[in-house]
Amino acid sequence: MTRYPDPKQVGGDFYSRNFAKNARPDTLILNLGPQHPSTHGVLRVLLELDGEYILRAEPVFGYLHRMHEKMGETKAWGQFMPNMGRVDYGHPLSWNWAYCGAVEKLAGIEVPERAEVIRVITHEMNRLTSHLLWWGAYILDLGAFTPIMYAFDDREHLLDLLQRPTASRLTYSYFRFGGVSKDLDEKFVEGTKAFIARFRQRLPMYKDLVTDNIILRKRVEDIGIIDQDMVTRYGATGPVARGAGLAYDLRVSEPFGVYDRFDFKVPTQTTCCSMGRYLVRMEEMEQSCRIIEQALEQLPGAEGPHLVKGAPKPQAKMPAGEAYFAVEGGRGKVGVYVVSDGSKIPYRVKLRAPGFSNLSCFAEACQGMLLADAVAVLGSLDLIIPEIDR
Amino acid sequence: MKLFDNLPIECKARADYEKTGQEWVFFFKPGVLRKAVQRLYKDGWFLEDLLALDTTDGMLLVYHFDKMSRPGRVTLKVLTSGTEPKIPTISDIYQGADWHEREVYDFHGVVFEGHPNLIPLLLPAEEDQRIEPPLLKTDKKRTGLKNLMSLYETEVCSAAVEALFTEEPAEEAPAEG
Amino acid sequence: MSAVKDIFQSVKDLWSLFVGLRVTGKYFMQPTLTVHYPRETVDEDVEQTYGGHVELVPKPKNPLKPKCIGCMMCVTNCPSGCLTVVKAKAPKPTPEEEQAMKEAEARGEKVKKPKAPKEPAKFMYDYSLCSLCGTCIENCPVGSLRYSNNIYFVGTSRKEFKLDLLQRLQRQAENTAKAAPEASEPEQAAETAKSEA
Amino acid sequence: MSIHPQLLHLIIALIAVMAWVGLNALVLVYFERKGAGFIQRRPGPFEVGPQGIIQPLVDGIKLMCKQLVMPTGADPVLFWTAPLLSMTPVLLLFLVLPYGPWLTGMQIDLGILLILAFAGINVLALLIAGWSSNNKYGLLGAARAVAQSVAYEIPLLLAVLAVAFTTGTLDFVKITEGQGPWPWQWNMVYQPLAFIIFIISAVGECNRAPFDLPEAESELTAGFHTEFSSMGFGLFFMAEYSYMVVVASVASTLFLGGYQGPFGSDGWWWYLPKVYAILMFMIWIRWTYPRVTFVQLLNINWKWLLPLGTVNLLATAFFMKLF
Repeated sequence: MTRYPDPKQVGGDFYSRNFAKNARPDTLILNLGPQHPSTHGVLRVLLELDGEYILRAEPVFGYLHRMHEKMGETKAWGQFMPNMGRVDYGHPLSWNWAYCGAVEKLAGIEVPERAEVIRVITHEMNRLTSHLLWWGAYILDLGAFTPIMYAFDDREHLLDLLQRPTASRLTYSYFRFGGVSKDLDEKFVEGTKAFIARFRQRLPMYKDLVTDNIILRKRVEDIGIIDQDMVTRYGATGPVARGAGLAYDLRVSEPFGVYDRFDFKVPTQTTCCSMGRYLVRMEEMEQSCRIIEQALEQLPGAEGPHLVKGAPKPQAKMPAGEAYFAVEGGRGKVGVYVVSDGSKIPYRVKLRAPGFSNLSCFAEACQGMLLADAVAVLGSLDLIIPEIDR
Repeated sequence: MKLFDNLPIECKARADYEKTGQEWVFFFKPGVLRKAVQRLYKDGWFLEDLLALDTTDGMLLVYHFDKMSRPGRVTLKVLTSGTEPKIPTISDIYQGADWHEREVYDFHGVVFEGHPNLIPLLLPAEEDQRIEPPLLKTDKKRTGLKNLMSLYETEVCSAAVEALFTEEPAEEAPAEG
Repeated sequence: MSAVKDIFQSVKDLWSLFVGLRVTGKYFMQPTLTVHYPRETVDEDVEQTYGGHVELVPKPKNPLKPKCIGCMMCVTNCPSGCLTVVKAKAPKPTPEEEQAMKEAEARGEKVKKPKAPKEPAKFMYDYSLCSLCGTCIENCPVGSLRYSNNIYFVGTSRKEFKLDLLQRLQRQAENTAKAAPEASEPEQAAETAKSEA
Repeated sequence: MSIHPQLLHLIIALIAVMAWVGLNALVLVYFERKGAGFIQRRPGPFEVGPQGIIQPLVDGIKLMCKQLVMPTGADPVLFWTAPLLSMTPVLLLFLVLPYGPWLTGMQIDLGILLILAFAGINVLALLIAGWSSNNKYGLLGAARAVAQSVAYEIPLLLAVLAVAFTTGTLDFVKITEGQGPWPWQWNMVYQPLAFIIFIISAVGECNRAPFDLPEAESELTAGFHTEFSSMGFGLFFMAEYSYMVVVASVASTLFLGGYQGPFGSDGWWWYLPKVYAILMFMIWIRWTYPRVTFVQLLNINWKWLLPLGTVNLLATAFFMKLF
């Protein structure tokens, strides 16, 4: 009489079976996810464990796959815009910008100066919300519950401000071909200035509470090493690349919009570990504040309307051709590649998600680590699953 | 751009970065792809993304490469058969290409020869739940390369590739296997 | 020397734990920040800029009628297909008019058929499909659509998210008319919005 | 039929302890949630009762009404034994705690030993719970629980022994009486290192954050009690809070003068605030710090607490011999 199921019949799904083929004897195969508190949505990581040490890992995803690229081939150019807010709920405006930028390149649409400055302001504010969300969630992964509440306190202020022009709080669809959908008002400018002043005072508190905390530092230092060679091999970008000492920031190295006007630093860390990526993001928040401040000063002097005259309608036809446009999102290089056959529906839209490439580093980076460290490394990659699954 | 000088290049063209976001566009035959990619890796380029384009001229694989130290994007284009697309994998050179290739396999059914683990990435994986590659175009919508992109300012170009982009429809896809 | 340094570093590290306690202790003493929903509501400023579901804008002279001219631009451009507009049909000609038309036809003159009024007969909106992108609002030639600031809109079934915007407009107008004698202008606007929810 | 008076006393004490354990769990849960709320700048439970005061009770009722679920392949006997095994020894532990001069369930000479012995049973409960639930997270949680509890019992014992050396007894009442009513007469002043070690090990022993590794929810979802529902989970939950009360009580007896008050005002009214002060501190650190990793947890124990505790014990013995 056995109460235990026959191991041959347990099987699991396709990926479990595929993963188990190469398993060593006497190891434990653990499914971290898809429903797991620290995989931020529905990421699943198959782990082969020896005790608590990870021998092998394989991320499995696609549980949130919505086939945005197919949707792009069924909707008109302008109608695909709302999808861009939904690819990445963390930093939707970067996707807005990437898609708009690609189409603007394709059709040769000029963006007025004022619109460019507005794009920079909102894009950077959105980066702040993205990093705050990551920060809170990451510390939550590491077991501290309180910081996420403090982060959301600040984030709410930003959302309140951003909802003025964009009319949304999370999945923005704000940019249009040739500008943005609504101009910034006086209250937004005042509120943002007040927020920056407030946020500058909050950042030292974040540092005191979390960054300097010895438990956190011991937790994230020297784990998840992703060095420059790995970054190149896997195509990782954003804070992951900067945490490896590569000062690669599209805002500086391939300036888009009017980013070349602003004076800011690209923070880098040479430790290549999770702490490096953490510190890069923390410093980036300060730099974003600097950019927003400078942009707000330039806003009154920026000429032109917020949306170019004769901006294409949602159903407008775009000239045939191809265009690639990349922006620096909160997680790295957000790229959109569009191909048009001259009709009002895109022939092909390819979305290059930074999280996709960043996550692919994980399997190599986490070998030989503890289970708890795997969670810390996953968090430090700043994963937004909808963006990876698209 | 002298990186591929000794390789048999099908076409080498300089594109306008401001208009297309690409600096150089290369056409390669599938057999040369891996050599070209190896040179890119040695020169410090990284793979941005990889996609397939379903056209009447065949399946066009587009590889975007970028460099961290300077702006500019190199696009490698490889044309394979439209009915049974096959191409050598580059996932052993760029490990990041592993997932990109699986994604293309999902979406367009392109088989990457030599890929260590060519299983579905985003679409249902169980044998009885698999679906047809969803991004394959219907015959009505599929169109030729010349309607989608131009050749830009070519420096070297084989007649076969040039024929694809001339107004007269090309007889058949030239770059097989 | 390094031993001294190590000890100094350890003390600093341990001190960071107390710094953390000080931060949380400080916030423990401070008042709470969350909005306590049924008793409190969000700032009016936030409520007024909130982009809720789409609503119709009434004509300035006639609050019962929307500005809409039934051109279907919103329906064509909507990416989500959440709007259904039925144009108003031409009124059925009365017997006299029919007689006149027949006579005109007999005379070989141009027949004057009654024209359809430029207004919607039905304006249905499915909030559960809407992606709140604002395409309809931007592409309306007469500015007949806008975001409502209906921030507390809840429902327990899908049916409740299928809104008849014409009816809603009329309800709003009635509420405004009712509330007008007592409430002053801005308050009343907020109140109607709330009662709508 | 007559009952032996001592037995009667014990039975009454047991019943009182049961009520006391339940009440404590409710109060602590309430404090924990309110404290977490205020630290995070939100009000915490608010709707049920004035200031949400009966929220824990209602939650308890909800837990009882839930379905008991057992996973396929679980060992049914051990699976249901585990929560009971976790909860029952706690009741015994309360018996020997001196709440006041006349408020001790059972005064025995080896009170501390009894507590340390019975608290060890909890480890077994966690192990059984994790193993029997046929869940990989549970198994990992159980393994962690055993390694952690066993490790942290040693410095705990060393700290207790240091106090026992100074007072020369293992009886709680005598240890309490050995201290004075004023703070400078407490053992905490004479044995500061032992006190710190005791508090740290107590947090580790109770599986509380930042040492809550057996149930680290961001790594192991819920660790050893992943598969437990309804009162199965409820008992683990209550046991955890009861253990907190026990260690806090022991700490206040050993180091903070117990029930003694100035000017002969001895009684539980001095005892409880001390216990709750320690509990509040444990809640405070839970909502402040991130969790350590398992390796670090054991490193803290074996590389810091254990040597320090040993040195402290030896020094205590040395000074006791000297003076």
